[in-house]
Amino acid sequence: MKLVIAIIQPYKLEEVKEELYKSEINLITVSEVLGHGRQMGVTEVYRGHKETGNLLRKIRLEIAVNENYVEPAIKAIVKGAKTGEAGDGKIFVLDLNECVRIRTEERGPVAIG
Amino acid sequence: MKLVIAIIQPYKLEEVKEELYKSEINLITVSEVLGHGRQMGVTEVYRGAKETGNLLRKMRLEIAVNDNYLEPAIKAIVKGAKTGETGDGKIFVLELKECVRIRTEERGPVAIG
Amino acid sequence: MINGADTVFILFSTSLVMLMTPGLAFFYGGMVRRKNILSVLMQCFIALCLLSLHWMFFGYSLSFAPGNVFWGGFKWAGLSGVGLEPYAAYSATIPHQAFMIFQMMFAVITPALIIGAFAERMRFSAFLAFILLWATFVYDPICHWVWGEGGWLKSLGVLDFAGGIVVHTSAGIAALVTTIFMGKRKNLEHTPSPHNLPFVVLGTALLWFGWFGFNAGSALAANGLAVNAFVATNAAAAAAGLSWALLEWIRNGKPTVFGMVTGSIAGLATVTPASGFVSVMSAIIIGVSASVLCFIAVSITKPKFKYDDSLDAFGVHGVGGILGTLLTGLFASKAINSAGANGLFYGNYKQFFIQLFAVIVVVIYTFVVTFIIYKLVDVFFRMRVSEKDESMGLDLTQHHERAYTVLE
Amino acid sequence: MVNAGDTAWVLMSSALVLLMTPALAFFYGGMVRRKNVLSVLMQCFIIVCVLSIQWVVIGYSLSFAPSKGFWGGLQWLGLNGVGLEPYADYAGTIPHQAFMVFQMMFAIITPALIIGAFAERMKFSAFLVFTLLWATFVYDPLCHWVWGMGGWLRNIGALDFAGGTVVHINAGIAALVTAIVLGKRSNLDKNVPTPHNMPFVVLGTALLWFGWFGFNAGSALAANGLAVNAFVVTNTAAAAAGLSWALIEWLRNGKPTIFGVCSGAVAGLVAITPAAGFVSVIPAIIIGMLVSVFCFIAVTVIKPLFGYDDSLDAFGVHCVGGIWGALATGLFASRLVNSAGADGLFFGNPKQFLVQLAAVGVTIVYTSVVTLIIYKLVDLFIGVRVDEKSEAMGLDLTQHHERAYTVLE
Repeated sequence: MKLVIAIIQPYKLEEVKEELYKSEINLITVSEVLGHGRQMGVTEVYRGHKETGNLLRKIRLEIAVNENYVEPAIKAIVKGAKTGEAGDGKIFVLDLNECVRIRTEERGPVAIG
Repeated sequence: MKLVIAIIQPYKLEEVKEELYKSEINLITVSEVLGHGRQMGVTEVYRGAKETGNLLRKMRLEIAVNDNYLEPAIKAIVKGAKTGETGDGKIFVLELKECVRIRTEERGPVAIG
Repeated sequence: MINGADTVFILFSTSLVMLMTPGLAFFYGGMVRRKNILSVLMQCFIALCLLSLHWMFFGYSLSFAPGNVFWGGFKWAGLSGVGLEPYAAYSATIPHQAFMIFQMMFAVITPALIIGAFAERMRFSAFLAFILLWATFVYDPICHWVWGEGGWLKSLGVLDFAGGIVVHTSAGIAALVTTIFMGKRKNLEHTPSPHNLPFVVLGTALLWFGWFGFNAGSALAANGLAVNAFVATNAAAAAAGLSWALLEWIRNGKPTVFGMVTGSIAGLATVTPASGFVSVMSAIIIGVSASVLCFIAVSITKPKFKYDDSLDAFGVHGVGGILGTLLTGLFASKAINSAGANGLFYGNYKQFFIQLFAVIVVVIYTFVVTFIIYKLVDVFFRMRVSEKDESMGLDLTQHHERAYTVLE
Repeated sequence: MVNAGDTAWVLMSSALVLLMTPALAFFYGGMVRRKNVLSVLMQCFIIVCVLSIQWVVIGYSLSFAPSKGFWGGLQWLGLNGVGLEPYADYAGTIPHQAFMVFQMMFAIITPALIIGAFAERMKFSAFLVFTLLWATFVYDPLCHWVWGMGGWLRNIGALDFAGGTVVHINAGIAALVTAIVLGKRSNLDKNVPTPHNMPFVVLGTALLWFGWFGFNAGSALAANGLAVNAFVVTNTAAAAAGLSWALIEWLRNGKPTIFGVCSGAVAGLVAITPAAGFVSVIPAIIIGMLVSVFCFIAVTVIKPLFGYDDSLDAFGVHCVGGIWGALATGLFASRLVNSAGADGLFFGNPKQFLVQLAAVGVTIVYTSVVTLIIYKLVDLFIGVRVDEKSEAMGLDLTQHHERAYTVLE
């Protein structure tokens, strides 16, 4: 089992979700985070003072998958989030040792999804 | 060392916290996330238009534990969060390679908790 | 004879007092947890809708029609006979309907004040039944006793300029009753902190703004008395806000914005019965004593007796209202309002005992009748939400909606 | 003769009505998604600025200068001749400029109401041009017909106390037209956005209700019994409508919502607007109770049925409520309340109902045609809708380069 963590542009969330559903990946967790980016983002202006914050608003996705779904998940995220510009985001893949479905207390691969 | 990530129902947070404290697990980090669920959640109604969003509000717990605390942590979360209905949530367990207590720069198992 | 300036003043004051109920909604709404804010806003708003209609159908008649000494009867039910001509016994220079609607806003905000006691745990249907019965059997009679033509406390010479007894004492005592019988909220070991303090400050600002209509408008004419009430109101609120901040500074090391706004509201509630009878210097003393006493009630008495007056409706309004009514008996002066009376400090000790008597009567009456209404509603509607609903929050369980979105 | 009491009331009322536009900003702003709240606040605020200027330069003259034509005359351009003496044909006891500034606030809030239809997807530059043209070619003529000296709807006896046709039907129809031609927001079929900050909606409603006392009672233009009547029925209708919306939801969906109560209260205020100075308390309760039924149907049945995306229900609440109010005035108006008015159908004068119907019909036809033309023109030269990426990123960031809330601190 793997835990896929992706940091993407906020406005791409809809498309990424769409792509994941198409690949039959349903178990996702979304949160709002600040991320350091190389890209400049949109300059914000406050009372005439220009602000190009280096911490930008991002969306963080966590997706737990069985091994055979890792590649489809990565493909789906890339397909939904890629624009080719700096700031499209990153995908990290971690080993997942255990997974528990709280309702039934089932464990392991069967508990995912 | 292990990193436990649990996604639970928001209104169960108090009880899960309670159970974790009973098991002497104190180091927890909580954040508000959106999660995809199989369950319908409470239908929200806006100006008469019913709304069953597919991303639902959840709480995400991160708990770093030494290996001997892993099972107690899982048990505590299950005990606090289980209702038997869909939407109770999931628990993920990841390998934790390193842990540093910033104050003392201690590393490894001693830095946890 | 209708006077244009007086009519303008009352219409504008009415608008201001109307705004106090939403002001209260934000004052209370900011204090509850995120999952319950809409339930508080909803309760305040529905009170505005429901009690407006209650007032026109029979509330105004029960309170102000010239009935017997205890209540006004149904002579003016459905506003029959309440027209655009002045009614001299109440106000000779404005249309009767203007007086009616000005009083309506008082009848709306009084039950809304009680919300602070049972916030975060009352069922919505029970709430509706409760406030409707409470307005009819507690507010309307007390209003008639103190302000209505022929009311027995009025005949006794009780002074209550803008509602220290009628509004704040009655609502505060009702708050105490409901909070005792409803019991504590779940999981109270960690007292929940206000989820949105800027809303509390916004609510306070709107309440302070609206209170000018509440107190100065109670002069029912644009005259010197209105100006006195206006100035006294502002003075007491300022003095009370400042002294609460000082109290905290001394006792807890830091003044808080939450404390300061609570103090201001306590000052406003306390000066309400006095504003048309006391001088500005007296108003400052009233403001300072309001903060001291309410501070004790909220931060010492409440934890000691362990009742869960969630948002301190009793601690601020009940205590403030009672204190203000008694202080009116001390500080009232005929030099300010010749239609009033002198208080203890101006050589008329009798006035103080009249005020004391009125407070005792109203406290007992409110306590008993609120208790009966509470039990009745509990039997038919069940007052408290289920445990699960309480931890999920009233917004979702009572109204199927949520105040804020998470991402978008 | 300038009367101090009357002048105080109209000035006070002008201030109250001014506050309604920011109130509307919060009412609408709370409903949109987080990424678009500033765009709505911005649109409301810039309207206050733009139309205040438009009104003193040309708008007031086009609307109120006596003339039998399409517009008012041009003799009051730049407030020429609009001084501090009363102008008896409009208001005999207050300075002419007080009347002018009171009316200005109506001219400001009317185009602001339309924002609800095109929220979350209109380009800011296009919005500015659209609003200015709309105020000049739709609001000003219509205002002249109904309220101006020599206006033809006024001459046939149409009753509109505080702006049912001029303000609400007018803005509501324009909202429907723009919502249809602008098309839906993207991704709407996948998830309907929920209000991002409901307390703001409540705050906006509270301030609207507060300001509406000036809107309706101020329209008596004097501090007299008529103003008190308008004040009382305004509050009554709002209360009745808020309550009845809650009841409808309770019956239909199992729970009453605060969003519903707020929508109902605003619908009640809209419906009582044309009637406020002509009906008494009991008709006000009926008008309020029923308006919630009509608007509820418009919002929850008709809108999904036809599939137009009136984002914040500007049409569903203001137009539907306004039409019901204008027609109800023809039913319930009574000379006992206002001797300068007329009796309605229920008081033995069926003709009044037909006159009201005619005024409503004319407004609907005129406004929809001209709004469509203006829209097409603006679309041709500037382009009304933002591109897809900007829409997904939100108008705050793409149109104004700022953001409403911070994430962490």
